[in-house]
This record gives sequence, C-alpha cells and structure tokens, in this order.
Amino acid sequence: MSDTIILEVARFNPEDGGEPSYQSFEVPLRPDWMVLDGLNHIKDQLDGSLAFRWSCRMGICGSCGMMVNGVPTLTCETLLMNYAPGPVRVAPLDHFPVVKDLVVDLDDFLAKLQKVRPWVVRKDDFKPAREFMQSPAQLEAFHQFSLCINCTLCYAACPVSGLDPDFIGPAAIALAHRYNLDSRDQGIEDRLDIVSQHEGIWDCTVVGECSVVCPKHVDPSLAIQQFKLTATKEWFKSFLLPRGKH
Amino acid sequence: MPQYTQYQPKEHRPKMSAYWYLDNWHYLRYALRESSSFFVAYFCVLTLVQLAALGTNATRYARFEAFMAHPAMIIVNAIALAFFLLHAITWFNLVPRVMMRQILARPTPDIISSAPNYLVWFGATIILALFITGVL
Amino acid sequence: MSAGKRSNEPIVWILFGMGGFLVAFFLPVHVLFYGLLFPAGMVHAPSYQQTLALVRHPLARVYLFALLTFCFFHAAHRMRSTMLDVLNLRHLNTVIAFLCYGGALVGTVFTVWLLMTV
Amino acid sequence: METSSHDILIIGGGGAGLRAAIEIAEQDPGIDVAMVSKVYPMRSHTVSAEGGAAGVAGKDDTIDEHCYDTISGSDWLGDQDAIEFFCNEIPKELLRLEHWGCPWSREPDGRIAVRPFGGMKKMRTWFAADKTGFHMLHTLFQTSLKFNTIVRYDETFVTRLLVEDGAVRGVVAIELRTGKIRAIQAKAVIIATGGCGRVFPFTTNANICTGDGMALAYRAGAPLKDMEMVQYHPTGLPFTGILITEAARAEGGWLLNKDGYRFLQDYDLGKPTPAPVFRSMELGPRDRVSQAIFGEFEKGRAFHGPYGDYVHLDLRHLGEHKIESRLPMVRELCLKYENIDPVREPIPIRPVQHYMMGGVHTDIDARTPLPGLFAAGEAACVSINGANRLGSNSLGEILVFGARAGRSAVESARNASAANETAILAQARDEERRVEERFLRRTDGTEKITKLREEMQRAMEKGCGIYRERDSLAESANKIGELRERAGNLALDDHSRTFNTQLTSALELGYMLDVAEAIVHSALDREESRGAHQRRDFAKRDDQKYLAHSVAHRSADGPPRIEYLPVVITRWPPGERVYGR
Repeated sequence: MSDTIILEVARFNPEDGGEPSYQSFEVPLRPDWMVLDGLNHIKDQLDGSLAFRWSCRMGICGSCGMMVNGVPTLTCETLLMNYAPGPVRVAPLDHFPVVKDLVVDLDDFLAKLQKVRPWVVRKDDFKPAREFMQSPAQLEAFHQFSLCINCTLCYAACPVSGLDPDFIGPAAIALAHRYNLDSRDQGIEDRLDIVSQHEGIWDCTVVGECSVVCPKHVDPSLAIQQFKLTATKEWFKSFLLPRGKH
Repeated sequence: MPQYTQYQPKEHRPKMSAYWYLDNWHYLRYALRESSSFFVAYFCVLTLVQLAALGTNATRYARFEAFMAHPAMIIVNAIALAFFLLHAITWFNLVPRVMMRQILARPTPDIISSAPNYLVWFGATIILALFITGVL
Repeated sequence: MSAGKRSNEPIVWILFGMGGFLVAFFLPVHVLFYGLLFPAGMVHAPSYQQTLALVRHPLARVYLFALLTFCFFHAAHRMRSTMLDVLNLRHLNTVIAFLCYGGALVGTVFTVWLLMTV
Repeated sequence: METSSHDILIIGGGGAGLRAAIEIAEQDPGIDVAMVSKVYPMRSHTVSAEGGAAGVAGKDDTIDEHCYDTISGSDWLGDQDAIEFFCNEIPKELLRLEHWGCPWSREPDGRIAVRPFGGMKKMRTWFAADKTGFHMLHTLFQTSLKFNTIVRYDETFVTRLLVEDGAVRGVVAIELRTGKIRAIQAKAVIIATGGCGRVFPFTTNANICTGDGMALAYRAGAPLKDMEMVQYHPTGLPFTGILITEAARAEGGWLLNKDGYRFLQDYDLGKPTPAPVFRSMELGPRDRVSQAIFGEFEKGRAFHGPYGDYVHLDLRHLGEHKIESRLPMVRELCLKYENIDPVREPIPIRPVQHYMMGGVHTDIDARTPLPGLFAAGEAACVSINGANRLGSNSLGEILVFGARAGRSAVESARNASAANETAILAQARDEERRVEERFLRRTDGTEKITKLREEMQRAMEKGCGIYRERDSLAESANKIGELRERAGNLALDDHSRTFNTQLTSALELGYMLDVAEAIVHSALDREESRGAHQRRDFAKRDDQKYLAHSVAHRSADGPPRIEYLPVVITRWPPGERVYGR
C-alpha cells in the first residue's frame, strides 16, 4: 500500500473573482490519521491559505463537517485510510452558500434554529424550588433528540433543503421536537405554529438521508415524522373543537 | 493585490443538479419509492375498469380478461408488483417505527416495530388470495 | 414563515398514511393474481359469476371502497411530492396539488359509483 | 472603520460567556449586551467537558465538605472566601440549568442523579451521561436564543482591548467572513475565552483554546495569576490527547500498569478495593494520579507505544450495560479513535495537559484590576482551584462566576462615565493599521507559523511538564523569548480578507507566546512543589514563602514581573493532603 494519498480539495476565494475549482495535494497516509489530519497537513505544510473550520477534533463541537467523496462527513472522526488508495475529494457541505474553500455560511441555519424556540417554555410560570421531577423514562423520551451537535451534515444530505431554501430542515425540527417531548416544557403550541407549516415538517418527503449521515444517531427523520403525527392530532383536535384552543 | 469589492463577499451558491437523485443509491431508492405512486394510481384505475366491466356483462369482462393477458400488460403488472413490494418494505421499515416511538416514548429496536407488520402482511395476503381465487 | 398559520396538510397526510398501509398490505396480492397469475394462466381464474358474486358482497364493497379511495389519495400525495422533488417543479406546487388531489377525488367518485352499480 | 457600541461586551461564547449574557439579559432587559466569539457559541470548548459538575445535592453532604475537598484539592492555594461562595452558589446554578432544560441524568424516582468524582468525599457530581459539557453548553446557548437583547458577533476575532484613561472601553475585532475590522465599544467588557491548552503539544484542549482572552487582558495591563498551575489529566488517549473522562474511574474503572497491577497503591493513594472508595486510589486528585502514572513511566512499568509510554484504564469489569448507560461517549471515542472496545479491552491512556488553574487575576466578584474589565471561567483565576482543580469543579465555575461577572458588569456599566470616543476610535484605527501592516499586507516575512508553534509547544512540554526544574525552565524561558522575537517576522501565504484562518493563526500564535511566557516565568519563580507544580529541585511545599498566588505583570520588553499575593485563609488552616487513608 502506498504511504501517501491524494486529497482533491475544493478551492474558492471570492477575492480572486475566480470560479470554484479543485486542487490536488499529496498527504501522508497514516493508519491513525483522520481526513482532518490530512487537511491540517496541507494547511501547516503545503498551503497555508486553505480555509476550513475545525476545533475539538473529537466529534462533539460540530465544526468540521464537509463533503468527503460526495458524502456529508465529520472529518475529525473519519479515517483517511477508509478512502485508500484515493484520491479523496473534499468539498464544502452541499446546500449551503460557500464563503471560502471549505467554509460555508451558517447564518441561515442559526436563524432557523432560533425560530423553532429551542428552550423550555413554561405557560404556567411555575418555578419549583428544587428540580422538576423527571423519571429516567421521561428523560429517555427526548434524550436521543438532544444529542444534536449542529454539524449540519443533515442539511447537506437533505435534497429538500437543497431544493427549498426555506425548509426549516432536519436539525432544527429535531430540536423543536426535543423540547416538545421534554416533560418540563409547555411550548408545543408555539412550536406547532412555526413548524407545522409547509416550510416546516410538511416539506419533508422522508428521503431519510439526514438520519443516515447523522454522526450522533439523532435520527431527525424520525423526529420529523413524529412531529407530523403530533401536528395531525392537534389539527384534528382544533378541527373538531375549534374553540378548544383558548 | 487582486481587485476586490471590500467587505462585499460574493458567496458561491452551487446549483443543485436536476438529476440529483442519481447522485447516490439512497436518493435513487427514494425516487423509485416515490415513483411507486404512479403504479398505484395506474392499478387503482385498472381496478375501476375491471369493476366497470364486471358491472356491464360477461362478454365485457371476458374482453377485459383478454386485454389483461396481453404480454405487454403482464410486463407492466410485473413492474407494478415490484414497485408495490418496494413500497411495502420501505413502508414497514419506517412508519411502524415512528408510531412505536410515539407510543412507547423511547427508542426501540426496529425489529419490534416492523416484525408485526410483516406478519399481518403475510396473513392478509393468504386470506385475500383465498378469496380472490375463489377457495373461500 | 411567520407564526400562526398552521398548514392544513394533516388532512392529506393522514389519507396518504392510511393509503400507505393499504398499498403495502393489499395491493401486492391484487396485482399478483389479477395482473399476473390469472392472465398468464398460471392459476385458474374464477368465473365471471364467481367474481361478480365476490365483489357484490357488502364486505367486499366496503373493502374495495376503502382500498381504492385511500390508495388514490396515497398516490396523489406521492405523485405530488415526486413532481416537486424529483422533477423539481416546486414553482407549480398549487397547480400540481390541485391536479393530484383533484384526480384522487374524481377517482373516489368513480369508485363509489361503480361499487353502487356493480 | 465600522463601529458599534453596546453597554456590555462579552468576549467568548462558551459556558461562562453565555451564562454571563443570560444573567445580564435577565437582570435588566434594557441593557444592551453583545457577545463576540471567534466560533459559533455551540462550538466552544465547554462542549468537550464530559464527567459532570459538582454541587452539594444529597442530605448526607454539606457545603463545608465540598469546600474542604476543594481546598485540600487545591493544596491550600485556593482562596477560601471564593471557594465558600462558589460551593454555596453552585447547587442553585445547577438547578437553574435544570429549569432551562439541561438533560441531567436521573434517579429512578425522578431526582437528579449524582456520581462520585476524584478528590471528592461525597457523591455530588451532577452529570448528563458523559456529555455533561455538551448538554450544558447547548442548554445555555439555546436558552440565550430567547433573549432578543443579546446581540451576537459570531465568528468574530478580537485582536485588542481598547483602553482609555485606564479603563477598558471595548475591543477591535475582525469579522471573519468579510475580513472587516471593526471597533466595538462597550462600557464593560467580560473575558470568557477559556484556556490555552494549545501552548502544549499534547492536550485535551480544542484547536481554539489559544489563551486569547488571557493575552488580551495581559497586554492591556491586567496581570495573570497562578499561571504555573497547569493541570495534567491522567487519562488522555495517546496520539490524539482526546480526554477519557474521570467519570470512567468514578464509575469503577481501574488504572493498571503493564503487569496488570493497580499501581496507585504505591503512591500513597490508598489500598485497592473492588468498588471505588471516595478520595482513594483511582478517585484521587488529578495532580497526584498523573504524577503516579509518570512515576510508572520512569520505573519502566508502562507499555511502550509509537506515541510514547502509556498505562491501561480498565473498564471491562463494569460490564456493557453500565458502560453504555453511564459512559457512552467513552466507548464511542475509544472505538473511533483507538479502534478498541472498552467493554472487551483496556484503554491505553497517558497524562495530558487539560486545564489552566491560572488565568486573568480577578477578585471574588470577577473584577480584574482594570476598571471595566471582568473575567470568568478558565480564562480567569479567582482563585477557587489553587494548585490543582478537582474534576467537576470547572463546569460549576463557569456558571457561578459567569453569572457573577454578568452582575458585576451590569453594575459597572451603569456607573460608567462617558467615554472619550475620539481617543478610543483613534486607538482602534491604530490597531486596524497594525493588523494590516504586520500581517495582511506584509510580504517580506520569513518565519512559518507552524514551525514557531511547534517549537513553542516543545519548549513548554520540556520546561512545564508534570515535573519541572530550574535548568529546563530557564531554557524554555529563553526559547519563548526567542520565539516572541521571531514571531514579529511571520510570513503569510494568505493575504485575502475573506475567512483568513492563517491570519487568525498568526494572531493566536502571538497570544500563546505571551501566555507561555507568563507560565514559564511563574513556574521558574515558584521554588516549591505544590499541587500541579512539581519542582524536582524543590520537592517540598513551602508555606512560609509560597502560600501565595503568583501574579505576572507584562513588561514592555523582557520577562514579566512576578509578584505574590497572599492566599485568603478563612476557616481551614493549611494542612497535609491526605488521600486513601
């Protein structure tokens, strides 16, 4: 086996006025190197102008998502060896505007995250002197959906996100669902107003790829379908009892 | 220094390919799964035609049966069957899982949610087959 | 995407969902016999009279009504999403929705009429 | 030059910064608070904390016991008034986080569960499986989203504090996406930028932990306190330095040398028992356990690997169920980064730089000596951690002192006098010119960032490792001085404005060198062994001379001036640190 591998890295610099292109770099192929280590080798030794985000290098901060051979991937936890003998194509995440090289613009994602009201809403203003009691089963009900690291791989995997920029998208809906399911929360009505719209859950056609690429097994697709069930239940309730909603 | 309109970053917005569903197997499977709807519609219409023939008289029904025996129709129906099976498998692997998660409020192994559906499917198929073939 | 206007999508979604189960459970065996085994002569088809008697049974009529109606809406919903996603015709969403669900409605009317007259 | 102005500006979007922002927004919705962070807040390094946050919870536990554990853990270098305040506040803070939705692990009856932790005499560490930092950070970030008064400058890199007439009045920062350099004015500034682990080659810290806030304050005239106190975490994965949480030992994991022997019993940490015992063996404090592992290396009783010596952390006897429910991330990390399953194999580990007990000198109210400047979290030194921080006290610290910094900043902003805007903006324009001339437009530099960074890291490992002595410290100090000279002559490949990460690397290198200088000189000056600071040439603790905080003041040229401040002793006179007996 060769001890180097070719990384074909997407380049784009708006200041060159140029078009996006790919640039090939030869990097060492070491058994314990991740794709990110290859990129850092380029940045440190070959071309310091390459721009990409990374931080924790242990799969929890969510910075280093990129398309690796066309698949949304956390580069810090994917072995370079998996792609031997190469070449490996590294590109910015699909469906996002590209700022530079491998860096994408996440403003829109953050706005969507805020829009779904991802915090505990209390309608009754109740503040217990101690903790809210929450059984392990109640914790289990939402725990899986609280594991999202906002790496946005799911948006890159979701064709609907690509086709409809207004789609709230997998991670944000899963987060809304996480709070809906939390026994301490009472904000489901507020969130339904936002998320049970066409650009919310109803835009999702269950491609399911979001759950395939999710590095934390959050399963946003499942969250969205569950949310649809809830929204449907609420819809029929308000249809049958139009004044049931105070 | 290259000329650059300072502080006006021109982000690159890649266009999605019109043939995005050919990009990987999962997308293609999705496109095929959704396409099953055309065969569902086709077969429902076909059943209406069959009902209409049944309701008219035996001659009309015989003509319908002859039409169905045309090799082209058999091929189309074989394709429809393949699509229905694709639908059934993808449906049983996904939808019961969502419902089970909703009911039990915790992650459960997929086998628990999908297995009963396969059993029901099997049973319903046998019973319907007995009615359709006139055994019952 | 402002708060307040919840979508009426649940009505078509629930029809789609019911249809999805019916398609999965029942359509394969229908097409298997009526579309393949009977026409190909691999299984002996029941006579005209037998078939007529079968569909005239009240339970069979109810069954066929439910099956066809829900399957029409199931198909309509998916044909719409196929056209929006796969064919990328999102700008025609309203027209497509009208045609698909309208078609399903027409199919339902025909189903009722045929089941009552058969 | 674009300018904006706010009442309060927070630098850093991690746990401490977010807690401060929420505190301010809750105190007074009329206050305009802004948060500048070089990454999106949920990327901050708080996200990597695993084990938990300590706060008295059970009936059999008392605040005094938490205080005593923390004080003895600090080797009596922690300020006792601050520690008492901290131990009193932290349960309230952790409850507040529960009310905001943090998914704390639970007892069967619905109460919050607690686990034991190193150096703690009672079960008092609240946890969310082994992703406590992740859940805390995301809970704080998501809660902060409900306050419209919090203005965020995400991915904005601060290059300098603006100081006018002795008071801090804002910052100059680069908006990374556009490269725009802007002046952000404020009546009060809070530094919550976290630690500086990246000055070391082998660290659990994320790439962003480059001591920015420490250096910013240091350059503006605020001193750095106890910088020689560098915590080595006993259990990091070889090569990557990824942290394997102390909770692995708290749940019952064993440390074994190459003979399969629980060697901690040879280092005055108690006798081995099958089940974990508080303040004993594997539940000893981090400084002592790391020193013991290093001792095994020296005795040749460790394994030898391609990345140096290591010992084993054995979890196999805990069983798959316990590992999955209590330590899922440990398993995930081992599988991904070491290709081993802790259910079936022991984990190779070695001590790794983890935390800075030292930081920007603040009082108990999170005030620095500079008017208008506050600090909280790892960037600050109050000090509650003294010479050795106990595991699970840092997640509490960011909450208690984040909130405290917020309150102090509100008070300060309300009482602030009008600023001389002309002078402040002139300073900001100077800074803009400096960044452009020294980095962006400069084409004749010769030094490579990567090379300097590596040399710095090697020097720090050599001089400021687990054991230190005068000669190697002096050598490292010289090296850092040399590197600071050379850093004035950096060569950049990237002269563009848009998301120039090479520019930020260059600026970070400058910050790290300043911080490294403070660390190495503080270590050189403290001629005793205490907690994490172990001198081979001065093996004993010396309370006569060094029951005091070192305080490093930057000097314009040449090494920093080190002074000492007495430790605040209230009810717990200095004593012997006893573990396992």
